[in-house]
Amino acid sequence: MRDLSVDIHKLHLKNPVMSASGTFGYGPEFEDFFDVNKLGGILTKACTSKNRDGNRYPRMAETPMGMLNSVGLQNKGVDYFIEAIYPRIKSYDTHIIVNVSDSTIEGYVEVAEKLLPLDKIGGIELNISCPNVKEGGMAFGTSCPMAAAVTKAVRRVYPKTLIVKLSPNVTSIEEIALAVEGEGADSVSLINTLLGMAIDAEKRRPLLSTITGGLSGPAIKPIALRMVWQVAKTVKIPVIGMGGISNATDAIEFLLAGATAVQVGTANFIDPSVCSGIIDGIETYLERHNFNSVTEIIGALRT
Amino acid sequence: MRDLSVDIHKLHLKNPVMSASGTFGYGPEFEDFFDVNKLGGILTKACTSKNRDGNRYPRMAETPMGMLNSVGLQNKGVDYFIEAIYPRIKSYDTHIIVNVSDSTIEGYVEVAEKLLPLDKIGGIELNISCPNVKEGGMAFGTSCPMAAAVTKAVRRVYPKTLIVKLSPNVTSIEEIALAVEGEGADSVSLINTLLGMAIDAEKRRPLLSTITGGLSGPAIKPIALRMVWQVAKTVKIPVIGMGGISNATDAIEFLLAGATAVQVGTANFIDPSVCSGIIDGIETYLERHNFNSVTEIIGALRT
Amino acid sequence: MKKYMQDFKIIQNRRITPDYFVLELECPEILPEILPGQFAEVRVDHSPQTYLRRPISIYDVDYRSNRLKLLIKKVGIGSAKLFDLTKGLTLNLIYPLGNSFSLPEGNKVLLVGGGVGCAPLLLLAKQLNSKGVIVHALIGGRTDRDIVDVEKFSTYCKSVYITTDDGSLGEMGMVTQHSLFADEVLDYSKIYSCGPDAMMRAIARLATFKGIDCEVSLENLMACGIGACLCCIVETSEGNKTTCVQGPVFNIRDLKGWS
Amino acid sequence: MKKYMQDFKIIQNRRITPDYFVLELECPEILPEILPGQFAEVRVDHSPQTYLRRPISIYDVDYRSNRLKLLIKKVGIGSAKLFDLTKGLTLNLIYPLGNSFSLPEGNKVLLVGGGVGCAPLLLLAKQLNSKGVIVHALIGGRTDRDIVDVEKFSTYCKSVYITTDDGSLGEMGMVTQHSLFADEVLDYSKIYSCGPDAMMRAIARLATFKGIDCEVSLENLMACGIGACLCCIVETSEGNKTTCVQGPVFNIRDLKGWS
Ligand SMILES: Cc1cc2nc3c(=O)[nH]c(=O)nc-3n(C[C@H](O)[C@H](O)[C@H](O)COP(=O)(O)OP(=O)(O)OC[C@H]3O[C@@H](n4cnc5c(N)ncnc54)[C@H](O)[C@@H]3O)c2cc1C
Ligand SMILES: Cc1cc2nc3c(=O)[nH]c(=O)nc-3n(C[C@H](O)[C@H](O)[C@H](O)COP(=O)(O)OP(=O)(O)OC[C@H]3O[C@@H](n4cnc5c(N)ncnc54)[C@H](O)[C@@H]3O)c2cc1C
Ligand SMILES: Cc1cc2nc3c(=O)[nH]c(=O)nc-3n(C[C@H](O)[C@H](O)[C@H](O)COP(=O)(O)O)c2cc1C
Ligand SMILES: Cc1cc2nc3c(=O)[nH]c(=O)nc-3n(C[C@H](O)[C@H](O)[C@H](O)COP(=O)(O)O)c2cc1C
Ligand code: FES
Ligand code: FES
Repeated sequence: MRDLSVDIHKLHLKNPVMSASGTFGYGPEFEDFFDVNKLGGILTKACTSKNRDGNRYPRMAETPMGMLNSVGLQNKGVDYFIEAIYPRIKSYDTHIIVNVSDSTIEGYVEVAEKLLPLDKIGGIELNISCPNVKEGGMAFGTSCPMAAAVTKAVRRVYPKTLIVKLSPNVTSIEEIALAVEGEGADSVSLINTLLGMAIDAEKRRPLLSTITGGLSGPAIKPIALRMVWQVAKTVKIPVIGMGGISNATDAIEFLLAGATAVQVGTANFIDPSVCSGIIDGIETYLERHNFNSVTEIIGALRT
Repeated sequence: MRDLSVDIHKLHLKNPVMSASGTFGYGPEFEDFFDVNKLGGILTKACTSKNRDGNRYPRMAETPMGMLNSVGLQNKGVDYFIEAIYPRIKSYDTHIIVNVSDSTIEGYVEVAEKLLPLDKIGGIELNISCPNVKEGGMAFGTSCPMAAAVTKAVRRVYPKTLIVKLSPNVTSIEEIALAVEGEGADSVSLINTLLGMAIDAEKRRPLLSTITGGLSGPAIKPIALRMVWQVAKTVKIPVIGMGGISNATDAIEFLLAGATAVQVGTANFIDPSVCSGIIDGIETYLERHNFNSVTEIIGALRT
Repeated sequence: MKKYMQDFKIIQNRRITPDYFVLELECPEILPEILPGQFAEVRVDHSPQTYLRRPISIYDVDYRSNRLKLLIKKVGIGSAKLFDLTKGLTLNLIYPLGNSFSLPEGNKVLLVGGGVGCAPLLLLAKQLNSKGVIVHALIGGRTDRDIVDVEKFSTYCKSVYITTDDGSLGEMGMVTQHSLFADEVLDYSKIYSCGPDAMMRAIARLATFKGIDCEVSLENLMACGIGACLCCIVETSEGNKTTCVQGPVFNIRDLKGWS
Repeated sequence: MKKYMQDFKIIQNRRITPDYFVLELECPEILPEILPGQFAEVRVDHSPQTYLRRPISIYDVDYRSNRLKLLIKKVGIGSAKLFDLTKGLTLNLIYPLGNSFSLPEGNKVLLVGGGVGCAPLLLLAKQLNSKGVIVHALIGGRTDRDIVDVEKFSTYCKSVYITTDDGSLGEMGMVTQHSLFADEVLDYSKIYSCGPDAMMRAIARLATFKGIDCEVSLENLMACGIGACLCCIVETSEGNKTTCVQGPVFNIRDLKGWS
């Protein structure tokens, strides 16, 4: 038995593998495939201040080793989350981190404040990087002042673990990371999806109702890995890495690049038990390479 | 016979398909596989003011449906190009566009001035987006003032067709496009490679000598297509699209998104005759959909 | 219902026409109960262009041999890869997914299938027939090559009507143009339909007009198939619903703009 | 030399050990001349993880039957896919690529191959033997399972020496530790080597020390194989050269840091 546990600020995770927001529902969807309590943590689907229908169908398109989505934060709002969803998942023996989104700073603050009293919710992930909403979303994550402002506002009301999820659609992700670290973020997670587009050449129409959408999956892994490496060198707070992780080797690459923990997104669609295999694979790797603890490989890339 | 010809400023291309810089040598490498005179144009490997060795081996890594490279502008310099390479290719019956790179504005200007007298070279493509060199390169392409400055300086000395090749590693590629258009660029081409990274988990080392490199191939197509669509809506000059194009359908998607012509890069490595098939495929598409000329489908996406 | 992810063994790939084929698959364990209308998410291996699984209805089930069948039409890269599969290989399925058709009030129903949309209707015909419901089937296709396995339907249906766009089999025209609809009053207590979107909408209009209860099985694009991604949604009177978990079967009265 | 891109038919996949196999391929047209040391860029289909082609040496050629052979070792995803190929399928090659070994001054030479690095040496042995050169071969591997097809080499070589790291076949140790190198003076006019980088460098040092001319065949990572990408470069006394066009065979005196 190797020690797989890692700490993201005050959250002690039993292992560094979490499910990514928007790709894992709230957990129950995956119970038939593995014991979700095995996870280091579960990131919920985005939670906003009000009910949101999301974008019109069609909302997804397949691309070479990846997919585009333009779901657009569909959820029933924070009150519904607290009333109807939280009771069903609060007994999980793993951390539940709520992914918080909105179009306005006030909205973010409102959601954070309402989530604060929930015992089981030890932290939130501020999604300032959703490319699929007209207002807010990615706009917060692509400008340093705006990223700083939303972080600051939420920090003021939210004393528990505050993770800020960064957008890759920027010239310098390090600068955004520094901006949110400067306003008191406890951790940054990256990357959200890359803005992309797909076209049906025969019909001469976009494949998504929103024309553009967010690209995820193995295709984006090299970009995600580069950004995690850049940000991990730059900030002092722990970095949570994601983007295309599909197996233990991928996850280990992110840890080596400097991520303290990882999230698995699109790969859950191809193999709903993939996270379980990734956790086991990391342990096997530690054994094979004679490491006692996963923390020994974090940032251990020899450059 | 449909009319496949398009115009990029003063260059009349017999069809919209060109080979991308750095993936096609100077043309002769592909003569065994198809008649390269069939191409709309050939973009040469980057040409710099002085000889450059490029980066150390290893310079490439395979990624899901793509590859990373960190060749880093290896070439023997503009004088060698003029003396040794130009004579071998100047009889081609297709446009030869030289991809011009350097670390300083003076360097760009020097190369442009030296290429100007060459009859066969009707235009140059300013590469302000190479992610694989320490100085200059991408730095010019990720800041509006620098992109504007290098364009302005070269424009002053270079009256023939001036294409500026944009970097995708930016928050707003439209702004950079507008900046270079404002300084008199005749066309913009996009995208260059996305900055990425790959790691050998077993050895705990980066796979590239330079740690990071440029991502190309089908994996990046959705991002490239989105950027071409954004830029084509924004500027008035013709847009040349590229990024992951591997067949006629891909090329047509870029044309529909607003590109006047396309370039094919990494796909040449998998099938050195791919450009020939793409040209034929575009013609078949025009026939099937009853278009007389390829210009009818440029920007014809129904949104 | 518990969902499973399992490697099935391919027992047979029966190619019916150049485009339609039936994969017969054997479960490595005891097959769980599968309801009419449910589907599987099929992993298409060895293909760089098919990263996501493909949703395919469960066409037939044999609990004694632990086998199930998929009826598939070659329409793109994924289905073409499946077409090439041969006996002895394995196929990974996540199943059984989705809801199922509900039982009718009365005891005479009509199933309307278009092309490969017939796939989920066979199990339904079987179930209804076993419950004593009189089942009629109307199958439409572009040509006779899109009308497959009619004998199977005949086993459980009192009559099988056929239309083809070109008249190469059955009546010429679209399903909604079939002469059976000419009758002023139709005594079906329910119509069940699966096929191209335009066809199902036409059937839905017809059912609404004739005042007949109607369920359709939607074929929305899916990424996960298990309710996790919210890509497959359809607008209903109660807001967006997932086609993969809350569907694929919907009563047209609940679908926005369908009745 | 003109290069071709062609679909070859797989005549046989001879699995020698659990890791080594020989693909025998038939050319659809008349096979062009292929020189010892040349290679092919092999397209690995049906795999999302192998976007690029794989460079593989041409192991043997039979012009009468228009067939060639590739000796391959399973080391990763691409070679594992090739391992699974069966008779009757096709394999797309771009070939013949690269330069070739040059003829020796004298008439006695030593070939040193490590593991699958033997692949390009068989054609060389054949060629030199046909020209009356006396060829000795020294083949090294980790275990006896890495020493394959020795009989083939015996056909064209006066003697075939073997070393294995674990002593399971031939002398125990690395190739450079073989007793033949114990002789103060070696009368080989040239050493040709292909194998792992470390092994070739050790052989290069030994050859330099003994004053023997030496050529090595490098296995640099390649993207295009035809001189277009400049990914496969090696530092030489005349600057960077491409391994795919200006190599893979280099004289060690031209390689920076090799002699
Ligand atoms: C619940 C459900 C049950 C289904 N049952 C069956 C079945 O039993 N048999 C069967 O053959 N097919 C069935 N389908 C449709 C099947 O999933 C698609 O035909 C298949 O995914 C196409 O994959 P492909 O890779 O061959 O096509 P692609 O190469 O992905 O696409 C080819 C063309 O088909 C279109 N297409 C792809 N998927 C769909 C879709 N879901 N609906 C409409 N058009 C689509 C694309 O837009 C494109 O024009 C079902 C779909 C759903 C959602
Ligand atoms: C000119 C030339 C001739 C060659 N001839 C042969 C031959 O005849 N038979 C044969 O079996 N192999 C030969 N190789 C090596 C062969 O190309 C690689 O083993 C193959 O590409 C590995 O592909 P893969 O997908 O199986 O491995 P991958 O999954 O891509 O990689 C598996 C492991 O092998 C390593 N690896 C991959 N490629 C190389 C390489 N070129 N050199 C060293 N390590 C590598 C990777 O770093 C990784 O650790 C030759 C290479 C060159 C350049
Ligand atoms: C269908 C889908 C829905 C998503 N929804 C959200 C979301 O609500 N909030 C969020 O922060 N990220 C969302 N994401 C982004 C993922 O959490 C993750 O950042 C991204 O997909 C990259 O990781 P991957 O390549 O492993 O999927 C979504 C991704 C997908 C594919
Ligand atoms: C090996 C390699 C070398 C390249 N060299 C250059 C270069 O010298 N100058 C340049 O502007 N772009 C260069 N590029 C970028 C391509 O021209 C192209 O912009 C990019 O690869 C995206 O297109 P693709 O996906 O079709 O390859 C290079 C790309 C590759 C793969
Ligand atoms: S396909 Fe993912 S929710 Fe339905
Ligand atoms: S592999 Fe491209 S130049 Fe050698």
